This record gives sequence, structure tokens and C-alpha cells, in this order.
Amino acid sequence: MRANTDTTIRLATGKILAAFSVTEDIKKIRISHRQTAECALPGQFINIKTSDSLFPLLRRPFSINRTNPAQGWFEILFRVVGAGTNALAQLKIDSDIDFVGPLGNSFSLPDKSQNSVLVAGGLGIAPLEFLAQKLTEEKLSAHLFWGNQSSEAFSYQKQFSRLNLKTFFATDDGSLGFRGNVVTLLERELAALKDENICIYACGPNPMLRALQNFAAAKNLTCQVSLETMMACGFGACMGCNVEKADGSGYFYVCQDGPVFDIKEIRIYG
Amino acid sequence: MRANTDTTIRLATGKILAAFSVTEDIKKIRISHRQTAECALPGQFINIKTSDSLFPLLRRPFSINRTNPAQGWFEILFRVVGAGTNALAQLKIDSDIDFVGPLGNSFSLPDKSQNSVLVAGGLGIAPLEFLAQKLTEEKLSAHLFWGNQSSEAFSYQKQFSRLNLKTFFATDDGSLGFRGNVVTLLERELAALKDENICIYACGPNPMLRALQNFAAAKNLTCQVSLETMMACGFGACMGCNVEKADGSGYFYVCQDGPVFDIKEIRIYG
Amino acid sequence: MANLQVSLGKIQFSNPILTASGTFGTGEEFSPFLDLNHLGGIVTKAVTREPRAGNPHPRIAETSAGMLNSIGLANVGVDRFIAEKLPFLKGLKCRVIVNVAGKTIDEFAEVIRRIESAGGMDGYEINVSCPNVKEGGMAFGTNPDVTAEITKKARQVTDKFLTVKLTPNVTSITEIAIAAENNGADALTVINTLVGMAVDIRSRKPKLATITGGLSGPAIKPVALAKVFQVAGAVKIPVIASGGIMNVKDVIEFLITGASAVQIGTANFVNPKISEKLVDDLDSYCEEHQINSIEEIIGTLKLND
Amino acid sequence: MANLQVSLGKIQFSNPILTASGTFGTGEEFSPFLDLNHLGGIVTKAVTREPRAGNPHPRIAETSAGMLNSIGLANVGVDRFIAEKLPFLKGLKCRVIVNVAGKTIDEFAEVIRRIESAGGMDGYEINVSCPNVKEGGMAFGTNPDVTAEITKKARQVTDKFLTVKLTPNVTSITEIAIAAENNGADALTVINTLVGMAVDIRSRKPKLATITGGLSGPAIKPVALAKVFQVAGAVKIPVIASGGIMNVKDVIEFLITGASAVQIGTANFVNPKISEKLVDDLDSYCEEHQINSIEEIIGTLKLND
Ligand SMILES: Cc1cc2nc3c(=O)[nH]c(=O)nc-3n(C[C@H](O)[C@H](O)[C@H](O)COP(=O)(O)OP(=O)(O)OC[C@H]3O[C@@H](n4cnc5c(N)ncnc54)[C@H](O)[C@@H]3O)c2cc1C
Ligand SMILES: Cc1cc2nc3c(=O)[nH]c(=O)nc-3n(C[C@H](O)[C@H](O)[C@H](O)COP(=O)(O)OP(=O)(O)OC[C@H]3O[C@@H](n4cnc5c(N)ncnc54)[C@H](O)[C@@H]3O)c2cc1C
Ligand SMILES: Cc1cc2nc3c(=O)[nH]c(=O)nc-3n(C[C@H](O)[C@H](O)[C@H](O)COP(=O)(O)O)c2cc1C
Ligand SMILES: Cc1cc2nc3c(=O)[nH]c(=O)nc-3n(C[C@H](O)[C@H](O)[C@H](O)COP(=O)(O)O)c2cc1C
Ligand code: FES
Ligand code: FES
Repeated sequence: MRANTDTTIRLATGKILAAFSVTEDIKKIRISHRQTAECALPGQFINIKTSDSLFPLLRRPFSINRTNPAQGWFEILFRVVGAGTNALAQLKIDSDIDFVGPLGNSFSLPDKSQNSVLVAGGLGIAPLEFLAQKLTEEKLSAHLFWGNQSSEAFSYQKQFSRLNLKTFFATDDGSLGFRGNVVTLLERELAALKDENICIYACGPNPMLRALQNFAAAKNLTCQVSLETMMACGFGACMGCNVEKADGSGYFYVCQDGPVFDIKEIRIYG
Repeated sequence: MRANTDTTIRLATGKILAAFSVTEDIKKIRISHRQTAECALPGQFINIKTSDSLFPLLRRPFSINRTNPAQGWFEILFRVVGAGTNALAQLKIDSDIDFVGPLGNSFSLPDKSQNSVLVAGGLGIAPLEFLAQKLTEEKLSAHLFWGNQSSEAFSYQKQFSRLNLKTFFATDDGSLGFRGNVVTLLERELAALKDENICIYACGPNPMLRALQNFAAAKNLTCQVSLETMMACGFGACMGCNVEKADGSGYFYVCQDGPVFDIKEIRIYG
Repeated sequence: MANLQVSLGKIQFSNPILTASGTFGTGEEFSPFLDLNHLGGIVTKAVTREPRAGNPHPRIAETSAGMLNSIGLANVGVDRFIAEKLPFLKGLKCRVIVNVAGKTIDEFAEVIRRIESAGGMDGYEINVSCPNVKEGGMAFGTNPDVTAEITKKARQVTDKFLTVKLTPNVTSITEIAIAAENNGADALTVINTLVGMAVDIRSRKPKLATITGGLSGPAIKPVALAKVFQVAGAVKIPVIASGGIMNVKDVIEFLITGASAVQIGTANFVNPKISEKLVDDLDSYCEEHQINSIEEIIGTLKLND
Repeated sequence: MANLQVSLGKIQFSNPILTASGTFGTGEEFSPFLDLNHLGGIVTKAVTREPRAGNPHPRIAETSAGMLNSIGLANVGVDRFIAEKLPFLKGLKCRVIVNVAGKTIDEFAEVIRRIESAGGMDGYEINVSCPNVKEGGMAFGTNPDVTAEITKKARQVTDKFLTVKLTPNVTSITEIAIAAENNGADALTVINTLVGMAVDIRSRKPKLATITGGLSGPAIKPVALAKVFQVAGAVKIPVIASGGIMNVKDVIEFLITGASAVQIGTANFVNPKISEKLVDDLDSYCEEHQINSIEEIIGTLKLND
């Protein structure tokens, strides 16, 4: 993974330029903040104070989903699940948004000879879309495998038209694309790709990541994965975001050593 | 004091019909709820859940300031001082408002021979305006003495034009009306009234009420006073709203035995 | 309809939702808001031998996600309780537990004895955990020997259901729990309030006349859960949970952790209908999660992967 | 500019705003956000003799107005602390207090001794109150004799400022406080976290791998205030307050109640600039209220009318 070279983490105030509903419970917010838009790297995240009140108390981390450095904004994509995301969804256009960032390391881009394969589960698409944006800017193409519980979230696919992506979809119920989980789909299609020099980038729920870990190990594929854990600070002070090292020698801290890890180096929890 | 004869306390949901700013930090909210508008009595209050969140946790009590039974609404008047009133001030027109009420006893109206004198300190005007409305409906006139720290709140006086009131103002800095406290003003004007058969109704901060208690005792005047204390439940369950009985024999509970008391029967705290 | 009935040894409740002492009056105060008979049970405000006026004003203050109180066991005394409240309580179909307090070790049994002679109620909750009185209260509940003796004397005057309400303000709550269990308690109520304080910085005075008081509400839920976990692991008798329960998720958390029933306290002030609503919400939760009997989930905390 | 300086016996702080151990790393982590030298002092994350990896994942959970943690004293050990962190800390102009923990009674003094041989820091905070380790930690801090012995041994290896950090999870905090005072503590830090727990009802697992953890944040402020009040009334040495401090009003509340300085903990995660902001806010507060020296308000709680 690429270490964060731009060390300027900031406590910043952005402005909400726009808010979109992707589905009933998936939202996108566009935040104006030039420095973040300019220096954020794919895989990095910001830690947002979603409400002025004590409820919820802690910040909530969100991946940077897309940037527009020229216009000085970036976007986050999230699902409304609890107090923090509910508060976020209620923020009005033009209101201020208080965040710390950009935080964490970032995906290492492939070298020109490598074929990028992006594997997303649900909202795991969030950081991978930013990666796809960078790849497109670098004139690199990539394959995206995206799994979801139902076809609902795929109304989102028009967003991909601006990206240099070949897309493969999977749904649990088969309502769109392959019926089954996205790692099975990847397994099937990868044979067709007939290309061993691939580099996998993944983000999604842990069961998916575990399946991917097994698959990558079996096929000896390199795979970078972006992890989620509970976080308090987001910048290495609280020691709350630990994940176990694969060799059992201790812990990584997701906010600082990650969120992007080589899938071989970590133990993935239930 | 009149005991509450209408025993129907309700957990009710009203709708906010309108919101006004009297001054920068004094607000008025009009709430649509027919039963409350019809049965509430002057001196009674409602206990509002000002926010869906845990902050603030407890309800906040507010006097009923004015009712319009024909149109099925009532109003509350409040100063933005803390978490609860801040949340109230942010409620939008048409949103629901969750309250318990009407609560507490009410002012006993004067008999026809009596002269009503209303004495308000600051936002103590809230329940007294409702009383003045009732007196006006009963074709009774009254004197209102209203004290404030500065003249700011007196922009409110146009509200009194619909009421059968003779008004006397006092401000601490003399910027409007009498310079000094409202009880001193009352003392001075009462001589002019040359009428011993008066009935005082008061609401305001405790120092004012203590001064009034001394004055009423010295002149042997009857005085009904509406008290404020911290409250949790508002309907006699938590025992949190106690005030000491004047004879030292125990406590009254403001939400149930009051908020209106004969000023002779209570000890007024610092 | 799922089966919400819970059995706590010698007593059964139609559902695990009870109301906490001191937050529900004698139930009558809540009649305008809900049907008391839908609840699993009511625990009354503390009853003492003599009438008590309680502590001076101010008695309550709000804190972050919590409240402080220093009511000080204000109540009309056992004789007036029997004369004025018992008839109403006897007419109820839900369980009624009387919360009992005292200044002396003997007073607890004496209060229970008098209520028993008047026909008795479904059970008694021994309050050795009130932080707001100088004599008795928490001073008793922090001492295992005193807790043991009070429990034993209470046990001598009644065969009814007896739960001892424990204070969290101790180094070892399990030690006190075991003392109560060994001396005849049928259940333990865990927890009473935490000792807390607030200061008004303008006047530089404590916000409570008694300086410190009892902290309740969602702020203390994590402490209550930890104590329920510890006590449920240390005794064989059932545990009744109290502390910060606001919604059905909280109820489930406590049941999973090992409580057989829960008490709703501060939440009654926030929403006077909440206890009845929680019975309905619990039923819906069971339906949604295919739980046939609520007892299936009690103590099902998973400790290993 | 008001005079914000506070004197805690043998040590002075330019202002009463310190940061709490475990919530501020070694300060360096906060350099992007504020000027560390504006603070009264920094208390480092706990240092132990051996390196410690800390507890398994998950280690944190959010609760109402609070959070639970079970970090478990993860740290690089005293030798790497000396090699890697001491040079940076020595360069700071604010006070630096090292929080020290250990599995055995002797370990505390040993850690201090090694740091002292490396030149030492301004002072040490003895952490006998961590609820998240099996050996040592809170088990020490709930026992007055053990607290006494650890304090005495630490006193033997340093003349520097020594504060003992107390746990609220005891029946009598004053007993432990007095044991520390009598054995050479220069000050007491009140309080460490409360034992708490949370359950994920979907998985029926505890939200922390260690089941219970330490509760911090605004939820515990009332408990911290009560403990500061009790301890300040029982000892002659100064008290440093910790627990739920989020804003300048909270700081004033604790100073009025008897604390000579305060520590900012969980609030650093919510707003990484908060500690420096509180120094400014405190200054403004003093100006507004015509307070010339912040020491004027320490312990000014009014108890009678
Ligand atoms: C580095 C990093 C990057 C992240 N990026 C994103 C992102 O781009 N978009 C995004 O939506 N989220 C992202 N998350 C997760 C996001 O922070 C959580 O969704 C958010 O904290 C939920 O907060 P809440 O207050 O709404 O829910 P909480 O009140 O904290 O939780 C409510 C309920 O939702 C459950 N829950 C919590 N998180 C999730 C989840 N991720 N999925 C499903 N259920 C959950 C909890 O167990 C709980 O039962 C990221 C997390 C990390 C660590
Ligand atoms: C029966 C009754 C009727 C009431 N009627 C009204 C009414 O009609 N209009 C109205 O504005 N208020 C009324 N109050 C008071 C009202 O409930 C409080 O103003 C309100 O609770 C403040 O809530 P808050 O959450 O905004 O402030 P809090 O966060 O509770 O308090 C913030 C700060 O304001 C201070 N404070 C609290 N109350 C007052 C106050 N009344 N004046 C000045 N400072 C205060 C507190 O000490 C604290 O420092 C009534 C109270 C009672 C008991
Ligand atoms: C205002 C008030 C009065 C209380 N009175 C009593 C009492 O008389 N007896 C008792 O055992 N507990 C009493 N308690 C404690 C509650 O029964 C309950 O155990 C505690 O509040 C924690 O639960 P909660 O967080 O749900 O409120 C009282 C609590 C409050 C808030
Ligand atoms: C994540 C975290 C880690 C902590 N680590 C330590 C520690 O290593 N040593 C210690 O003495 N206290 C530790 N504490 C306790 C804090 O220093 C502080 O006393 C406590 O959190 C209460 O203050 P607060 O409510 O302001 O956070 C830790 C607290 C948190 C939240
Ligand atoms: S979130 Fe605090 S160290 Fe990672
Ligand atoms: S506010 Fe609860 S009894 Fe009066």
C-alpha cells in the first residue's frame, strides 16, 4: 500500500454543495473543500462530525468516493443505517460540514502492465469508484465486479459511464446479473480473462473479503483490500481500530496502517 | 387556586402552525391541537419533548400563553436559553410537536367586584397573557405591570391591544417606562389605584416574587403566583418539583399542587 | 403473538416489562396514558414505616443523556399507603411489587409485615440502594452483612416474591448479590442509580440541595449491563435489570445479557406511554425474529466465535 | 489575559488544561491540529515495562453520550518509549506527565526508574485504575494496601511530581485516595473509566472482545464530579479531574468542585483541537467574569444559602 505522503491532515470545514439519493437509503453528498479535493488519494477517508449534539458523540469515517480538484469538491457515498448516517442525510445544502482528513493510506496504483480488477460488495463501491476515477485519468482500464443484495443499488451504474470500466454485476437473488456472491462471479469470469498479471482491489463486508482472501491465496493473486472497523479518532491516537496481523504477531491500526492492506497480511474477522 | 377539573391529561401530538420571533431570543409558537385549545385554563402548562434525540433527554414545561378554541390552536412564548429551547426554536412550520398536557391547576378568576392586577417579570408574561385573555372574554379589565431588563421585549406590547389591559412598564435601565423593578412600580401605582379590593396574579423570577411576597404580606393583599421549578414528569409521578410550604410542614409539588399557589402558602427560594 | 411470559422462580409475569420504583408513582398517575394491566408489573415508589417529606428543593437536574435525582424516598408512609393505595393496586391484573425502604435494619421487615397483614401484594423489592438518604439506603446496600440481615428478616415475614435491589456503587456487586441470594432473595434487581453530581456555574452551587444524587437514564446503561452480566454469572436466582432502558433494543440487550425481566425508569418521564409500547414492540420484535417465547433469548450472550 | 497558572504543590502548569492518558497518544499525533506548547500539560498513553499488543478487536463501542474502550494498555514498552518518544517530549515546553502501568507491584517503579535514568519527565501518573487488563490495573486500584505499596515504591525512585489515578469502581474512593496521599502522592487524578458493557443484539455478542470495558465521555461527568467532590474533601493534596469534560463550562464545574486542573479525554476524538481551544475559552471566561487568576475559583463550591 502507498504510505500517505501528504502529511497534512486537517480539521476542516467544508460546505455541502449538493445531496443526492441513489436509492431510498443510499445517499451521496458533495462537499466543497479545495485542499481535500486536490490532495486526497483513492482509499483515503474523512472522519465526519455528523451532528453538533452529543448524539452521536463520535465522528463517523467515510471513504472519499470521487473528487473534482478543478472545481474544488469531493463526494462521499453512504447508506443510512444509524444515528450518524441519519444525521448526515438530514444536512441541508449550503450547511457546513466538520471533518478531519484526508486520513489513512491509499491504494497502490498498478503498473502499466497490470490488469486492475475491482471487487466491491455493497457500499464497498465507495472507495473503489475513486480508484476507478484515478485509473481512468491514468488511461488505464479496469474490470469492476460489484455484488449487492438486490438490484436496487444498480440504478447507480450510470455513474460508471464516465469511467473506463468493464462491469460485472452479481445479486443475491439474481435480480440483476449473476445470481450469487461476487467472489464466485469473479472466479468464473477470471478464467475468461485469461490474464494472470492482475491486481485485485477490494472493499466490502467481511464474509466477502474472507472468500476473496481464500481465492487470492489459492490463485496466488495480489489483492489490496480496504477495511472498515469502529474508529474513534481516525488518526492513530486512540488505538481503537485494531485488526490482527495474519502472522499473529500483533495488530495493525486501520486508520493509520490502513485502511488499505495487502490481503495476505491481515486476519479478517467475522 | 382552582383545582384542575378537566382530568384529561393527554400525551398529544400537535402541529406547528406558525412561529414568530418577538425579539432575537424570544419566540412564540402556535400549535394546532383542538382539545388543548378548548379545555386549557390560564396557569396551566404543557410538557414538550423538544427533540427526538437524547439531548435534551427530559421534556421542558411551557405555560399556555394564549388559546384560540374556535380555530383549535394555542400558543407558547419562550426565551431561547438552553438545549431545549434551542431545539424548539428550530422546529419548522408543519412539523409535529409531542407534548403532555394540559397540566397543573389554574388561576382562580376574580369575582366581579375585584380588581385584577397582573405582575409579570420577563417571560412571566406567558401565563398572565392567557389570564388577561380570559378576563377580557369575561369583560373584566385588569392592570398589567411588566418588568424587563431592557426595553427590547416591549415590542411585544402590540399583542396587548386586543386585551382589556391598562399597562405599566418597568425596565432596569429605564429605557422604557419606570426605571427600577416592577414591584417598586406596583407599590407606587397601587396607591393611585386607591382600591383595596384587588387580586394580584404574578409570574416571574424568584427575586421579584420574594419582593412581591413581602409587599403583599405588608399590605395584606391576596396574590396568586405561578411558580417554575425543574420538572421531569409534569404530572405528579417523579416528586422532583417540590417547593417548601410556608409553614415548614413539608412540600408542595409544583406540577400538581401548582403551578399556581397562594403566595402566602409557599417559601420562595433564592 | 409471541409468548412473552417470563417465570422468575415462584412468580410469573405476563411479560418482562416492569416499571422502576420511584418513576411510576403507584401506577395511578399513568392511568391517563396507558392500560396498566398490559404491563408485566409495576414496582411502586418506596414505602417506609413513617411518612417522609423527602429532601429539600432542588431535587432534580438534567445531565448528558441522564438525570440526577435526590427525592429522598418521599412517601406517605406504610399506613396511608395501605389505606389509600392498596385498594387501587389490588384491583390491577398486572403484578404489583412494593418497593420497601427503611432507616433501620428492622424497618424493612416491619413495612412488609404490615402490608402482608393488609392482604399483601405480589412481592416486595428491598431497596438497600437509595443514594439519597442519610440513614439506611446505600449505606446498607454496600455492606454484605447488613444486606444479608435485612433480606433474612424480610424473608421471615413473607413467603411472597422478594427481590433485593442492588447498588452499583460498590467494589464488588457480586459479593452483595450472593449475600442476598444466600439469605432468601428470590431475585435481584440490578441496578439502582449511580452517585453523581452537577454544579450550576453561575451560582457556584450544586444543582441538587443534597449536593450529590442518583444518576439514571441512558448514560448509565453500559454500567447496568456490566453489572447484570456480573451478577447473572454469580448467582442462580433470576436478575431483573434496571438502568437506562429507553427502547426495545435496550430490553433485548439486557435479556441477552442475562436479565429475566427489565424495569423502565427515567424513560417514563420522557414518554409516559413507553412501558406499554415496549410490550408491543417486544412482541413485534419476537414475530420478526421468529422467537416463539421470550425466554428463549434470556442469557444467550455469545462469548466465543 | 487572565492568569491561568495553577500550582499543584511542587509543580506548576501554565494553565489547568491537561490531556488525559490514552486519548492523546504522545502528543505528536495532535501536532497537525494544535500547538502542544499552549496546553498546561500532556499525559502520555500508559507505558509498561514490556511492550504490549493490547486486547483483541473490537476495542471500542459508542454508547449514549459516551464510549467504551478495551484498548488494554497497548504500548511499545518503556525502552522503545525512551528511544522513540522521549526526545520529542523533551522538546516540548508544556508539562509532560508519563502514565505508568504494570502487571506487578514492582513494575510501576521499574518503569519510572528507567525513564528517570534517561533524564526523566516532569512527572508520573500511576495508573492503578485501568479496567481493561487482567493482571494489575483496576485490581490494584480497588485495594488500598496495594495502592499504598505501589505509590510508596514509585516515590522511592523519583522526587518528581507523582499523581495516582483512581478508579471510580469502588465502594469508598476516599479510602484509596488517603492510602495514596499517605504514601507520597503529590496529587490524585479522579477518575479513570467506569466498567461498562454493550451488546450487539443482531449477533448477540458483546460489542467489545473483552466483554466489559471502560466507559468515558459526557455520560460519566456527573460521577466524576461526585468523586472529585468526595476526594477533594478527604485529602490535602490537589486533585486533577478527568471524566466527560467537553467544554469550558465543564472545566469550570470541576474547578469549582475542587479540582486544581483537568484532563481532556474522549473530547479529543470528537474535536482534536479542543484542548487548545479550552485554554482560550478559559481565558475568555475569566475576562468576562472578572477573574484575575484561575486559582480564585478552585474549590469555591457554595454549600449553604
Ligand atoms: C475507513 C472507513 C471508511 C468507511 N467508508 C464508508 C463509506 O464510504 N460509506 C458508508 O456508508 N460507510 C462507510 N464506513 C462505515 C461508516 O463509518 C458506518 O456506516 C457508519 O459509521 C455508520 O454510522 P451510523 O452512526 O449511521 O450507524 P451506527 O449507529 O454506528 O450503527 C447503527 C447500526 O448499523 C450497524 N452498522 C454500522 N456500520 C455499518 C455498516 N457499515 N453497514 C451495515 N451496518 C452497519 C451497526 O452495527 C448498528 O447496528 C466506513 C468506515 C470506515 C472505518
Ligand atoms: C410550569 C412551568 C412553566 C414554564 N413556562 C415557560 C414559558 O412559558 N416560557 C419559557 O420561556 N419558559 C417557561 N418555563 C421554563 C422553561 O421550562 C425553561 O426555560 C426551559 O426549561 C429551559 O430549557 P432549556 O433546555 O432551553 O434550558 P436548559 O438547558 O435547561 O438551561 C440552560 C440554562 O438556562 C438556565 N435556565 C433554565 N431555565 C431558565 C429560565 N426560565 N430563565 C433563565 N435561565 C434559565 C439554566 O440554569 C441553564 O443555565 C416554565 C417552567 C415551568 C416549570
Ligand atoms: C426520580 C427517581 C426516583 C426514584 N426513586 C426510587 C425509589 O424510591 N426506590 C428505588 O428503589 N429506586 C428509585 N429510583 C431508581 C429507579 O427505580 C431506577 O432503578 C433507576 O432510575 C435506573 O433506571 P433508569 O435509568 O431506567 O431510570 C428512582 C429513580 C428516579 C429517576
Ligand atoms: C481510548 C481510551 C484509552 C485510554 N487509555 C488510558 C490509559 O492508557 N491510561 C489511563 O490512565 N487512562 C486511560 N484512559 C482513561 C482516560 O485517560 C480518562 O481518564 C477517561 O477516558 C475519562 O475521561 P473522559 O471522559 O474525558 O474521556 C483511556 C480512555 C480512552 C477513551
Ligand atoms: S481510530 Fe483511533 S487509532 Fe485508529
Ligand atoms: S414534575 Fe414530576 S412530580 Fe412534579
